[in-house]
Amino acid sequence: MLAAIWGVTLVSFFLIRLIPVDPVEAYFAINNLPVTEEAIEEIREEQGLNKPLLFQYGLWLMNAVQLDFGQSFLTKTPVAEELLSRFSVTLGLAAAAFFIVIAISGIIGIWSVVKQGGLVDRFTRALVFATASMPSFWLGFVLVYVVSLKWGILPLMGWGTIEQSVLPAFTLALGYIPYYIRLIRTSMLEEIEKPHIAFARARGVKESIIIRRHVLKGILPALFTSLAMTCGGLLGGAAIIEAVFAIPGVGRYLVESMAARDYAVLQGFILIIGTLYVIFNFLADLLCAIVDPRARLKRGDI
Amino acid sequence: MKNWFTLILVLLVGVLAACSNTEKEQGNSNSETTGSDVLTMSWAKDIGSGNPHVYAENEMFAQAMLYDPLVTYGKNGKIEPALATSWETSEDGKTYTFKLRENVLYSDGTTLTAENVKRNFDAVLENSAAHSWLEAVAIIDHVEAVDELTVKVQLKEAYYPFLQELTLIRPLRMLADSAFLEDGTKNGIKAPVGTGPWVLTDYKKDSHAEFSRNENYWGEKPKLKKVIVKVIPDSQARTMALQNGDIDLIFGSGQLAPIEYQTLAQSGQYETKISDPLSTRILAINSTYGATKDKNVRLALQHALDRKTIIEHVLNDLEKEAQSLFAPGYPYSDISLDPYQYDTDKSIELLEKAGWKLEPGNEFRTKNGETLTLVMPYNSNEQVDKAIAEYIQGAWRELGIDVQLIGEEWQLMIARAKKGEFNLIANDTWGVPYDPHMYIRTMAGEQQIGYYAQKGIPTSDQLTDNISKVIRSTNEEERRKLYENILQTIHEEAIFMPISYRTNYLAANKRVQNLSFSMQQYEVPLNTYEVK
Amino acid sequence: MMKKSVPLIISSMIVLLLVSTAVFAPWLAPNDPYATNMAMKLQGMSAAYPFGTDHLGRCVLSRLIMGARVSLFTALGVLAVTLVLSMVVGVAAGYLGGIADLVLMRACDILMAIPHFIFALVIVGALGGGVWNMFIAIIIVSWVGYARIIRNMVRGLKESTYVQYAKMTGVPTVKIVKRHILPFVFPQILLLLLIGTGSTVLLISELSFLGLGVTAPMPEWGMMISESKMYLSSNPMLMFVPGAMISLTVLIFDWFGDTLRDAIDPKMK
Amino acid sequence: MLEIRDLSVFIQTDNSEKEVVSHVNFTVPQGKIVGIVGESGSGKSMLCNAIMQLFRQNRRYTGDIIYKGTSLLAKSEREMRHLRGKEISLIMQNPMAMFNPIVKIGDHFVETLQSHERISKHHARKRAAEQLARFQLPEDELLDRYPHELSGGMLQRIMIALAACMQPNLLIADEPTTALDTMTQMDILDELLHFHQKTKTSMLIVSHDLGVIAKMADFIAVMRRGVVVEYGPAEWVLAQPAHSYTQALLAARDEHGDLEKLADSWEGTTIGPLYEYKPGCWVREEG
Amino acid sequence: MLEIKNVSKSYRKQGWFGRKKDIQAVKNVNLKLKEGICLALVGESGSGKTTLGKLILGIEEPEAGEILFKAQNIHKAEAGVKKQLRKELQIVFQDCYSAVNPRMKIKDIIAEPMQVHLSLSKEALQQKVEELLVQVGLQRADAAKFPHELSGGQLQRVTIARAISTDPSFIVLDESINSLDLLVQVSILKLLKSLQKTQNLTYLFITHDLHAVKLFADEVAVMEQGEIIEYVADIKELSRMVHPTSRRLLDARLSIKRDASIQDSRQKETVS
Repeated sequence: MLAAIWGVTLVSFFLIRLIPVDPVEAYFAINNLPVTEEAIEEIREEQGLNKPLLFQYGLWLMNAVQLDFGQSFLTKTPVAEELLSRFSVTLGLAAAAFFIVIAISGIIGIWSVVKQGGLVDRFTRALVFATASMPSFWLGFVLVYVVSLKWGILPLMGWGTIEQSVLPAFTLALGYIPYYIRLIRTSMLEEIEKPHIAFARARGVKESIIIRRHVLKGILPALFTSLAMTCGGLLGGAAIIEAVFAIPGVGRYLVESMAARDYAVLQGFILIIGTLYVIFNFLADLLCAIVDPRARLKRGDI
Repeated sequence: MKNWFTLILVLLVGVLAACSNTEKEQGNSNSETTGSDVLTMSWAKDIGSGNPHVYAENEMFAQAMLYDPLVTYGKNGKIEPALATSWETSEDGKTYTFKLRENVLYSDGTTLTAENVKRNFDAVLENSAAHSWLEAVAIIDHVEAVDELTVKVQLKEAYYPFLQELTLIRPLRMLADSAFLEDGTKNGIKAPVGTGPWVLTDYKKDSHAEFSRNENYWGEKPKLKKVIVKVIPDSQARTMALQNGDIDLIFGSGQLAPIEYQTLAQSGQYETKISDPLSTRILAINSTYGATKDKNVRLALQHALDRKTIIEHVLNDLEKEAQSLFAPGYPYSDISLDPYQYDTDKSIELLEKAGWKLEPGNEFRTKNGETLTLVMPYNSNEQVDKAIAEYIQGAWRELGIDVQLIGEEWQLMIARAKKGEFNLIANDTWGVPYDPHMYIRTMAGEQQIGYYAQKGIPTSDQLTDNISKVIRSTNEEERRKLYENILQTIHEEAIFMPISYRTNYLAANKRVQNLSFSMQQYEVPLNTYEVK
Repeated sequence: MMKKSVPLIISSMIVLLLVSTAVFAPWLAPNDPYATNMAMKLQGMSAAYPFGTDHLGRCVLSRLIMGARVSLFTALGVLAVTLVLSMVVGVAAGYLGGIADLVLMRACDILMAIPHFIFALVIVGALGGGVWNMFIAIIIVSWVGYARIIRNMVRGLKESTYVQYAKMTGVPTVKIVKRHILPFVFPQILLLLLIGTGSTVLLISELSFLGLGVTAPMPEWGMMISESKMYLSSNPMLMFVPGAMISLTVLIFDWFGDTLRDAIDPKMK
Repeated sequence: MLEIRDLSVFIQTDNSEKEVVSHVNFTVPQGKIVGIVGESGSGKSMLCNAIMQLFRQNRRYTGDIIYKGTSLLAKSEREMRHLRGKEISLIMQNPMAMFNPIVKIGDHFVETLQSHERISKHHARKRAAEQLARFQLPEDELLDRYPHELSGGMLQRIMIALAACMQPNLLIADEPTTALDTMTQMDILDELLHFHQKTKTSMLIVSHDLGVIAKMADFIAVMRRGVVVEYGPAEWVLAQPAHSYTQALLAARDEHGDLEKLADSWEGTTIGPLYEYKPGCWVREEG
Repeated sequence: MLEIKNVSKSYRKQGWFGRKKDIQAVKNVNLKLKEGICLALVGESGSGKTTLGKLILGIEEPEAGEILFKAQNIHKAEAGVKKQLRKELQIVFQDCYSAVNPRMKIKDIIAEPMQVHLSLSKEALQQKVEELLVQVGLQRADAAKFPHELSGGQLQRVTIARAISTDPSFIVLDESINSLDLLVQVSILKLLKSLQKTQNLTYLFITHDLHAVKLFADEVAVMEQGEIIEYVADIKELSRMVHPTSRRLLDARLSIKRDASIQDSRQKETVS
């Protein structure tokens, strides 16, 4: 796990350095300032950008370990502070979307297996799949236009109240729901085909117990693994949603920082999100190991 | 299994609790937005930390609300008193002495003094690298507090636009002593304490900011009690918020797309307003690159530009047609030049003259086997720039000109512009109070769009010489002459294509009254607004 | 091995239709998709302009049809390159093991740690906009996952008795891979990639929406949406149509992948 | 007690139907062991599943299965569930796959007991421990173990204990020893016999291994391609096989056989009518 | 012909937290196989029979000891010799379905080792495949079929054809008949026996089925936990094995003759 996180630090540091725009020039450009040679040198010195790259990396890494990602080139405020305050918003959005994904895909997925091929089942699945194929930025606008502006049901934008979180969370979640319906459905059907389910039936075990204890528990490892991936995806996908719904989250901040080429912010952001992903995966593995005792044997490195 | 459900339940409750907490917070501020003397407006970005002496993250309009300059910029460039009631300039133009207004109170209750003004100047000078672009800062030698209410500024050299640059929203505005950190202001301030008409009373980054009326304001106090600024980055979202009643006011150039403004205006349900010209929307032509090295080609392009169509259809009549680089009301800009008229026949004639012929069967003109190709980068996030570029591309195709558009992020576009790899690029003049001297000045510095525009013309050396002269000149008559010369050359060499004069515009609820604009583009005159 | 199924025939016909629309776009488009005509801007539906015109008076239908080129050609190009790249790396790592495997797996761990969208965003940011850079960015973010899947499949196949037998008998490695590994890996990965094409189309449109993808005046669906955003209240059709086109394309590829999978392996339904 | 009457089983696929068991007749008398022997694909397992009424969705039956005077085919899924595990228990082959790998051994017992009677988890565990003890298994150790931690032989023993925990009237063992080592196989068979002697439970044992059937059964049915070719008391079938297929099978298992002389295939017909050649002994007429 | 000298092999198993555990699969095994005989290697699963087979075939490397085939060390031979050895040593696996590539036609499956070892023209190859098919009792037409179109017994014949295609002198029969039906087992054994005679083959017959051993093998070696615990030079002496494990293996054979004691007890019960 630590190896993976270290790898993420490498990527976050050097990937950003690939960007062909000089950060100092970006600094001047974003402030709409004319550039002079001395000014460039001064800023370069101030930000430590004139040192060898490896040295810069070492310095950055050492600070990053202490949760210090340096200062934003743009605002001069500590990146960690900026990111953390915004992360809380994005995490809230992602968490809300996450529960919507689990709840809706869980209900529809299980339903579709238990009451296979029913009319309601088909209809809801078709509907969900259709919405999922829509680009989220587009869907977001259409939802805002229809639900908020035309019907006036939910607040337009912003962040903070539960009503305000409904539309963005739904928009964010919709893309993932069909994937999970499919995952739940496929793996449940696969699980049901397994011989031990037949044996449980042969023992006269109640169908409800079979579904709960055997089938649902059986799909958990696959589900956990996917959910860990999705957590990362939700955080990433939030960027567009946050722009559409005017949510002061980290995704929007990323896009803005990208436009400004604010190195420190980008590096810190990628490091945090990568680390989160690694942690999510580790948690998923841990949960898998709790559910499936066999997984405990397979894990070698931590 | 059971454990799993419990876990989810706990997490769910946690999230709901978190949501409801913030709801309470939000609820308070929401209830106040409905008050009769409270105005809610949108802004595309967060207002920033409110440091008057730095740039970036800080939005100018907010800085202007909180802090005052020594002098302000009036109609037609007239300098008017603000914190300073009067001022004197020495014979050699190197010494400026300001008499401060009496009994000006900061929002923390302290009084404005000469010492305090000096401290502000010193803080700015201490961070001179960041302000190197601004001659008014670079030229200051030292500042003295002569007495309680007299400040003397000593310049290294004479600089005629000094007062003009003092009117800028940043960096030379005054912060209270109590807000300074030990090392000045370059690394932040303790709190935004100014003498301005407004006081920041509530602020949540990237979400909203609340300004309350400064009851101690020295000038005419605002009519509104409170102004709430909501951060809404997307222009369409802003429009919808206005339609929905979430906000009362959208203000500023680019805060509304022209079509959105037009739709709102035509609906008749909103108060809409357009300001006088602020800056000039131009297309700069690179005289050092490709086909546009040729003056005839540049002239042909001038005649090929159909401003009327662009203004009517792309800008939706929000901006006025521009005939010159600076609007006639600008200092030294009211010279008479013969504008280039839209005339495609003349344009074709000029192109033919330059040797670009349209061979039968070809879509584009060629000369010695080369196609007449013009490279035109544009900011891919600027819908208006993009539309203009696409329109020009389509329109000029009929003249046999192949316009190659390169849509890039702003940073990359700037990088390309700095390298001079373009024929045509959208650009703006600096506007009030910078122009004309600031934009002219960029033409002399390397890696600037204006530089590439003039570098290729035969009289380039003379032009840049004139530019450096004009800024140092202390003689009004000489200045006028030099400017006339400069603007004449620019026009004759056809290196800039003015399209329109940028304007500020606003859309507001009918309940908002006394709507107006400031001279400066980034200042919102909220002092005068009222809410019914 | 493959069962004939009616849904598969229908879905592949639709995909074919879509692809040929893209191929023959210049001939199919009723009007010049680049021709601006300010007098005709923001028109509603008419015989000459079946879906109306945009803010520069260009034919929306023609732009949609031309837009299919960008989305589909890029997506299919990504598919092809990803297929080759992930096959080569995945098979090498899976079959040869050792350092190649170690490097790949570590690279996977790290690259997968950054969400696709953000990764693509940063790469496009680094390389600059334009179709070509977007194409490269999407490949960079997507090939790793597939390479890992292939690697795992190859590892499984490598343990199979007949590969062991072939090795024991002295069949050259290249031949073993060609004969015993690729025929199993190829269809599976092609299938996965086909199913993934929908999300590639989405990614393209998202990047273009943010102004990072294609350059004007090339019509691209995501960009058409962002262009038409400001006409949402005055001219909602303008925004609706390209969005619907994206959804439809994604849906069709999803469906095609599904039916194909069902036909190849009915158990996986 | 269990009577199979002219039973045929059809598996329905998308657009066709395949007969896998054809017109089978036999009975399992109270307290007796009936063995079915046959090669792979002869329909033995289908028969077991038919009795348990598992995989009902895509099967079609003709004939009847009578258990204690009532038809199992006519029973609803609910009624069948109450019967399964309680009245009729099934032991399946490959014990490694029959236990849910993520559910502890004890919970397998608990869920079975709780499905058939109102019993607390605590009591169910106690019953499970008793049951394991009855089969000489280390109960305190096993209940909290996961299936993959145990050997196949051990799991098969637990499966028997599990199948027996509701004191069923009929125990069906479908290839109970196929996946096991020869030595373990012997132990398991002894275990089953021991259980039978103690409880007098009727049993139906299915195996491809004539040895297993010979060891266990009171009555033997020989199946081939879905058809019972011979049926009768074990002594008769083993000593004097009437059908040539049975004869070939027996010869191949003869201890003193000579490879050269053994029949290596049997391509005779199985469509002839079944007739009783001795009281209780039935055989198909050969073409 | 084949000599196994003090061969040992252990596997490393990775455990929780990277703990490694060595499992001794083959311990100090000595065996000699004479040309033309069939040696049966008997033992429970996990006794190391299959590992020994893999060592002989060169799939695995021994940790200690050496294996000599025709006086050549299998694992240390030069490349040219190794190729020759690969041609001479063949195997027939237990599960015929997993032993062939399901996407290849029968003719390609059989031709695979020949393409490596014999340089035949396309026509000659085709000819040879068909001959082999006939030799193992299949039809020429089967050449164009895919594995799933054949029954288990037929497919096992295909793998036998594949094994003998390079004209080997030694074949490892790794549980080759155990998953087949009884009568099919008999037919495969008959085929192998006749091939042994016509092709002058030596077999290592790995199995746990003593009944088949008795029918088929000439010599028997019993393995337990990686070691040879008993060796019987004459198959007729099989029932006189003395080692307790061998005895248990013998006892575990199921006879179609009724076990007298059980029979008796049953009858008693029914009477009482």
